[in-house]
Amino acid sequence: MRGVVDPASISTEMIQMLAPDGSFVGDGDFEIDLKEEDLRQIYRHMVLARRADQEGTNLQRQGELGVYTPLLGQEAAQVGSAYALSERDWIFPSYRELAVAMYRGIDPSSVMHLFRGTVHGGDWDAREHRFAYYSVPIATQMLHAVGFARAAQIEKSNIVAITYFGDGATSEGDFHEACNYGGVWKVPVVFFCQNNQYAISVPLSKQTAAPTISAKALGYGMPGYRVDGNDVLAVYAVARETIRRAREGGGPSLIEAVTFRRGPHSTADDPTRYRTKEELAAWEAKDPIARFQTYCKNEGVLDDDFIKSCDDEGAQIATNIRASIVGAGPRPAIDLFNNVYEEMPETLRREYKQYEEEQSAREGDE
Amino acid sequence: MRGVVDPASISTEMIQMLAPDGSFVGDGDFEIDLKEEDLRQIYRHMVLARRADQEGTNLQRQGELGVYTPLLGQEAAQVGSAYALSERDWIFPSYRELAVAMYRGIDPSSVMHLFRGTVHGGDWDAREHRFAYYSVPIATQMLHAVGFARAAQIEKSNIVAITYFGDGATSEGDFHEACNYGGVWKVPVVFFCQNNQYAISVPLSKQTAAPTISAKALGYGMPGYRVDGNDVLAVYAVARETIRRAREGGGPSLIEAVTFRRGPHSTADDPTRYRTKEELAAWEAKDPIARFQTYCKNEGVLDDDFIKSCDDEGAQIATNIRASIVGAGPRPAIDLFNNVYEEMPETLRREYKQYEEEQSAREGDE
Amino acid sequence: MASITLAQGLNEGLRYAMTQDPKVVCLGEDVGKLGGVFRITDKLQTEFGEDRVFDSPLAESGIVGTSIGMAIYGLRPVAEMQFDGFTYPAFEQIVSHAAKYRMRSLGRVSLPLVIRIPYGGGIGAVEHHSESLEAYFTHTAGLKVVTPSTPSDAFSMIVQAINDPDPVVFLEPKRRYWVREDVELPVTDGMPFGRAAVRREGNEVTLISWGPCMRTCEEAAEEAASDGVSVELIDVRSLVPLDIDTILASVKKTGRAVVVHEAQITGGYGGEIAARIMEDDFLSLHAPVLRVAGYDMPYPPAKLEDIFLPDIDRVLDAVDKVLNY
Amino acid sequence: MASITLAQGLNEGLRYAMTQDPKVVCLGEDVGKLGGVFRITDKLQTEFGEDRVFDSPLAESGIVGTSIGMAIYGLRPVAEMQFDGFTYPAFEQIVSHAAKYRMRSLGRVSLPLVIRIPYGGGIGAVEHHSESLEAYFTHTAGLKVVTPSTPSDAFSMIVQAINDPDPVVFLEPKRRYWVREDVELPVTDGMPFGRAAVRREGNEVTLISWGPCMRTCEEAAEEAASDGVSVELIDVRSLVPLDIDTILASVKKTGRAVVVHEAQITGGYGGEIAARIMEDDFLSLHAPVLRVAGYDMPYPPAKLEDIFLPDIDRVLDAVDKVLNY
Ligand SMILES: Cc1ncc(C[n+]2csc(CCOP(=O)(O)OP(=O)(O)O)c2C)c(N)n1
Ligand SMILES: Cc1ncc(C[n+]2csc(CCOP(=O)(O)OP(=O)(O)O)c2C)c(N)n1
Ligand SMILES: [Mg+2]
Ligand SMILES: [Mg+2]
Repeated sequence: MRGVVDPASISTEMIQMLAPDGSFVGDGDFEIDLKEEDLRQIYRHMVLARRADQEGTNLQRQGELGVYTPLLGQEAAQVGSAYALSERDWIFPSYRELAVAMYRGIDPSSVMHLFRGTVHGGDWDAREHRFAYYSVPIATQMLHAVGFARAAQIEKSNIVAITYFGDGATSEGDFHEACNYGGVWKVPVVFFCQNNQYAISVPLSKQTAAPTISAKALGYGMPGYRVDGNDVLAVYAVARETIRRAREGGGPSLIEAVTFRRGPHSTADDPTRYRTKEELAAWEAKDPIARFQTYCKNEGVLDDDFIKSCDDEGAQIATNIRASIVGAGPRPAIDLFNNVYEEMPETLRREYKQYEEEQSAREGDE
Repeated sequence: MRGVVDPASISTEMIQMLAPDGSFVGDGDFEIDLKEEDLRQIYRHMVLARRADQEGTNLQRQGELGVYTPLLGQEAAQVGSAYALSERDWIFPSYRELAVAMYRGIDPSSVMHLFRGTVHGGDWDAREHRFAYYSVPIATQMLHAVGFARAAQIEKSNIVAITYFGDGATSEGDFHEACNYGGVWKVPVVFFCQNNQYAISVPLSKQTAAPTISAKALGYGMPGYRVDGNDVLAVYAVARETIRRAREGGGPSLIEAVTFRRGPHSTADDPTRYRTKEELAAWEAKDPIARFQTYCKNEGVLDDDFIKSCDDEGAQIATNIRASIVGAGPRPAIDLFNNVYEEMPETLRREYKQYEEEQSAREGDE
Repeated sequence: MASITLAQGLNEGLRYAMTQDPKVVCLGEDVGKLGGVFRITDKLQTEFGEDRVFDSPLAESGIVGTSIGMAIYGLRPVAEMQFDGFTYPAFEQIVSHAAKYRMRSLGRVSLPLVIRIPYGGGIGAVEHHSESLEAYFTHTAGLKVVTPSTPSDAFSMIVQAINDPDPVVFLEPKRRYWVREDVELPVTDGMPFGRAAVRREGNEVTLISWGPCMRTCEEAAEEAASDGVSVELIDVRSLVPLDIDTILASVKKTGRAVVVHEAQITGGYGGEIAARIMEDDFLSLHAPVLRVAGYDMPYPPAKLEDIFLPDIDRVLDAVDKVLNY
Repeated sequence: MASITLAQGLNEGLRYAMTQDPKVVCLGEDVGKLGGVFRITDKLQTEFGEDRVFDSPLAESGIVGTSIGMAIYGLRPVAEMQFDGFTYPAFEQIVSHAAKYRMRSLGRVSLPLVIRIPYGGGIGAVEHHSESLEAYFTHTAGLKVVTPSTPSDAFSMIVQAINDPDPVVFLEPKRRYWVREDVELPVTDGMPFGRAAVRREGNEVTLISWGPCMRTCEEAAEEAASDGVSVELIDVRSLVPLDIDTILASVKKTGRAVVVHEAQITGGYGGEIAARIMEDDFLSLHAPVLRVAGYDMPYPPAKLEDIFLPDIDRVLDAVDKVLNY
């Protein structure tokens, strides 16, 4: 019909290269340029992330973390996309991107410290790792990514920004403003949605009536990609294309990686209240690591030694996290007072003095 | 390409029935069910609105209004859509919908009083006219319309809500949240965008990279219509279809009425800073009233007597507005104190007492 | 008589109000099937159906904005913000519309709307989950701002908030969700808004607080008593409208006052109360009204929240100071 | 030496800062070709190009949110909110990120970001164009909040704000945009943030105000003088950090203080200043610190704004009251 757009006309097909059973199906529109060593590294990063993530849940169950937000099931979406970035590119995460953080060389304990409550944004140097601080207010980090990319564009720096967010995040005004700004300014940014089917208890069908999340890209004048988020090859291929286009001045893209959050929303959540065992089982059958392992084995890229070395490395990482977290006390209070402004204003200085006096008084009392 | 959506694939065609020269071109997808008397009433409402609008500008130039936001050029978009509503339907306007207000029987002076600064939202009874108060914070009213429609749905009342907003409004987070809520809840609401090409000085090309505003509908799972907003028949036809569908439980729609704001953004604005004479002239040639007048005359629906009677009625309305506005003083201060809460709290009561004492003291001084 | 928690008081209050009035609806993120992350709407969707209790998409401006539309229609929406720190996206709808609609309609349309916000710290949460945001709303004319500190007040105040013709920001002190009280439900003799509660009588110092800090103040008052200092403890409950009379009557008696709240001290509501006491009864004051409050910094990480939150020692310190001024 | 308006002072200050530092960029609605609705960015786009001065889409959370991203990159963005009342959509980005980023990064990343807001009433505007929103920001730790009242301060303070390592909410009193002063540009000896200006010396009453109300206070002080009352007038300028020392020094001398602001009285920044004075120097006070401020109602329609805004009579009334307490 002239002048009318109809959501029913949007296809819900996904880009996929590996079937859930690990067989290679390929996608004629995308090439894979990965060497054997790349495949092994991708496998390794997924395995390490899964192990570190498990340790987060363990530590929370043991009372060492206040809360933890597991990524179980989303390893391919995270590692596949991160692997397509160049070192100088920047990452603006939400609060579930442990695999991406680790890929960028961030010690997973620095992430866990956030959940323990010793720090807020995360205990890493954002500039060193080009990985911004975790962002809990949903979708807010997307605007930071766009502003960062606008700055990169102004400074002609060749840097791309990628931002991670969930399916629920697509409902927030900030998602919209970020995509719209990105489109108008045509900045080098990739919007990477991990559609893990739920926002806490709310399923996607109650989050949006859009035929797909990727279709939202049309409203911002950018291409939208819907990819099997449990297929690390497909995710990588799509991310690589969008990052390259962004770097070449072609503007932003929106990627919807279709995946599933197999754990609870956070350790405080009880998913049995809102989803079925069957649903979970169906997604377990699509496990991103098992699938990729099968593929790599079939391709002769992975042997048992390497698999074991990854598992061992994972165990070591878990041990390290545990060593860093268990019993870790608070940081010194002065850090709080020092980090409100570059220079402590008079009023705060007085408050600090008062705090110190009270502390000494207490110690005197004891 | 499998799994990829491309904005370049979106057509920018418009639904149109009347060419700018007034000749009937029609659109096979839409029927017109208007009787001759309807055509005359539509013409009349457009003429009256234009005259009242002109009076707004005049009064502002004479210092009687603080500011005024003219609708010149947007008469067809407003009257065409309003004419498709039933009496019980509700309207959630922005601040430029004088034609819609008048169509709903609101005395245009009640609107002008807002611009004079004697009242805030407008001096009418929203429940009587089913026309909510003017809303200046961009896009905020869209959420009210959606909430209202959700209530209508809960109460099974058969009422539809329509909300008006501009092209600039589509950038706000509230636009997005409203469309998304509307889609998910599948409520009886019509989102009516008057794309008048500018948001103050910012042209559409700097507002969004979307191929059309109507394409944004896809991201919310609703149909989007792009219609010639200066063609009152086409606007009416599209509005009628979307309102009917909403009433029947088919959910929301987004309409983009392509038009032009021929006056300044407001009387405080200087459009010569950002747009050309040629651009303005091109749109004057597409005038919605002249076009419709030609069509109606050709159809034998309008004669000179009726045209004159409309002009006379317009002149009378202008006189009435002037009589109501010129020199009108403030409303009594007690109205302010009374309208913060249903019952004046103690603190405010004291403030009022203090205010009164000061007033008497002043009067004593004089 | 049953022993219920403050959270249950709210849940029962919602149930009661929804039973009484079919126009009451509840919405927000996860309020339906899940019953809210704090389970305040637990089982309400099952009992009242999806048209009375429903999930919203993840967008707070949307929650408040659509609630305003529902209220214009004639419903009485009860909107939940999932946490204090996630109220900010709704700020424009709250400040520019909810608070102003009555004024902008010349009193023709009022918005009987409740915005429920679990608020404050002390539960070891991650960032943005511990904000004490009352001052943003107490400064916004057109809103009522209330906060219960006991299970029975929780019940009666949520019912009252729902019945109120004006928009009410209903702050739920989350670290008190699990305190218990023996309550006979329904509580129908709850005090009207604008009435503080004197939780403990005394005649040497007036201690003024609300919601989250009431426990600390009770303990401080007790400890003071054991040191022979007689503290009168006021639970403000209704921040706006403020029951200044109860406060002034107490200060007239004691001549000394300390206000305690979690929010950052600068610009906090404690300053307002202190200024009001001074303006209204300067001559009764034997000492300055002091404030014990959060420091002027973002709410700290959980492991450090104890240094930020007013504790018994800090409260007693201030009590000492005004006594020995 | 040229006679310039406060608006020109800002425009020249922006030009100066942009010339000095290529990292400074300006963005906001209509700031480019149009030069902003108040022309504060007039001609800057022509002079510095579209990569230094650019329009944003119509979305305030977007303006602040992307500015934060630019600041993380290393630019120094100056973001314009078109009017006070349209800052609210950006509230979350301001409160949850701009104010907290330094803390959440453990001091590793600071955000040198200026949020310019034309603010306050008195210009006969329609609704939402006259909001005095300083209290929302003064209560938000991590932000600096400043407001100039003279053309020379406008110049030096905007330059300072841009050079400041922390996020600054820069409130431009729009009814003073057109006041004139003879100024030698550039003003390089502007006082640092956190320093109030004593605009008039006196020894009987301290009058404290800032930005929008300074004119009213100057006139009131003058009128008081002609009645033989000696008023000391303080222009706070920097609300956060607050120059409490200058205020206390004055009150020590006068023993009396009146704070004047446009914002609604309840929860306004006047309460903070009053409470601070009382806490810090109770014994010097001969009378309560009084506040003259807007009533507790939404800002009224233009034709009634005069009754809302503090005027000379109300200020003098308060001065009388503290004098004759
Ligand atoms: C502005 C805001 N509102 C609400 C929340 C509370 N909350 C935390 S996570 C979450 C769900 C997010 O879902 P989604 O975006 O799909 O990401 P996922 O957790 O599934 O990775 C909600 C509602 C928040 N963090 N921020
Ligand atoms: C939230 C908000 N931001 C900014 C403004 C200032 N403003 C008033 S109208 C306008 C442009 C609106 O453009 P558009 O939506 O296209 O509607 P039009 O005026 O063209 O009818 C702007 C920026 C506002 N009213 N509200
Ligand atoms: Mg999700
Ligand atoms: Mg427009």
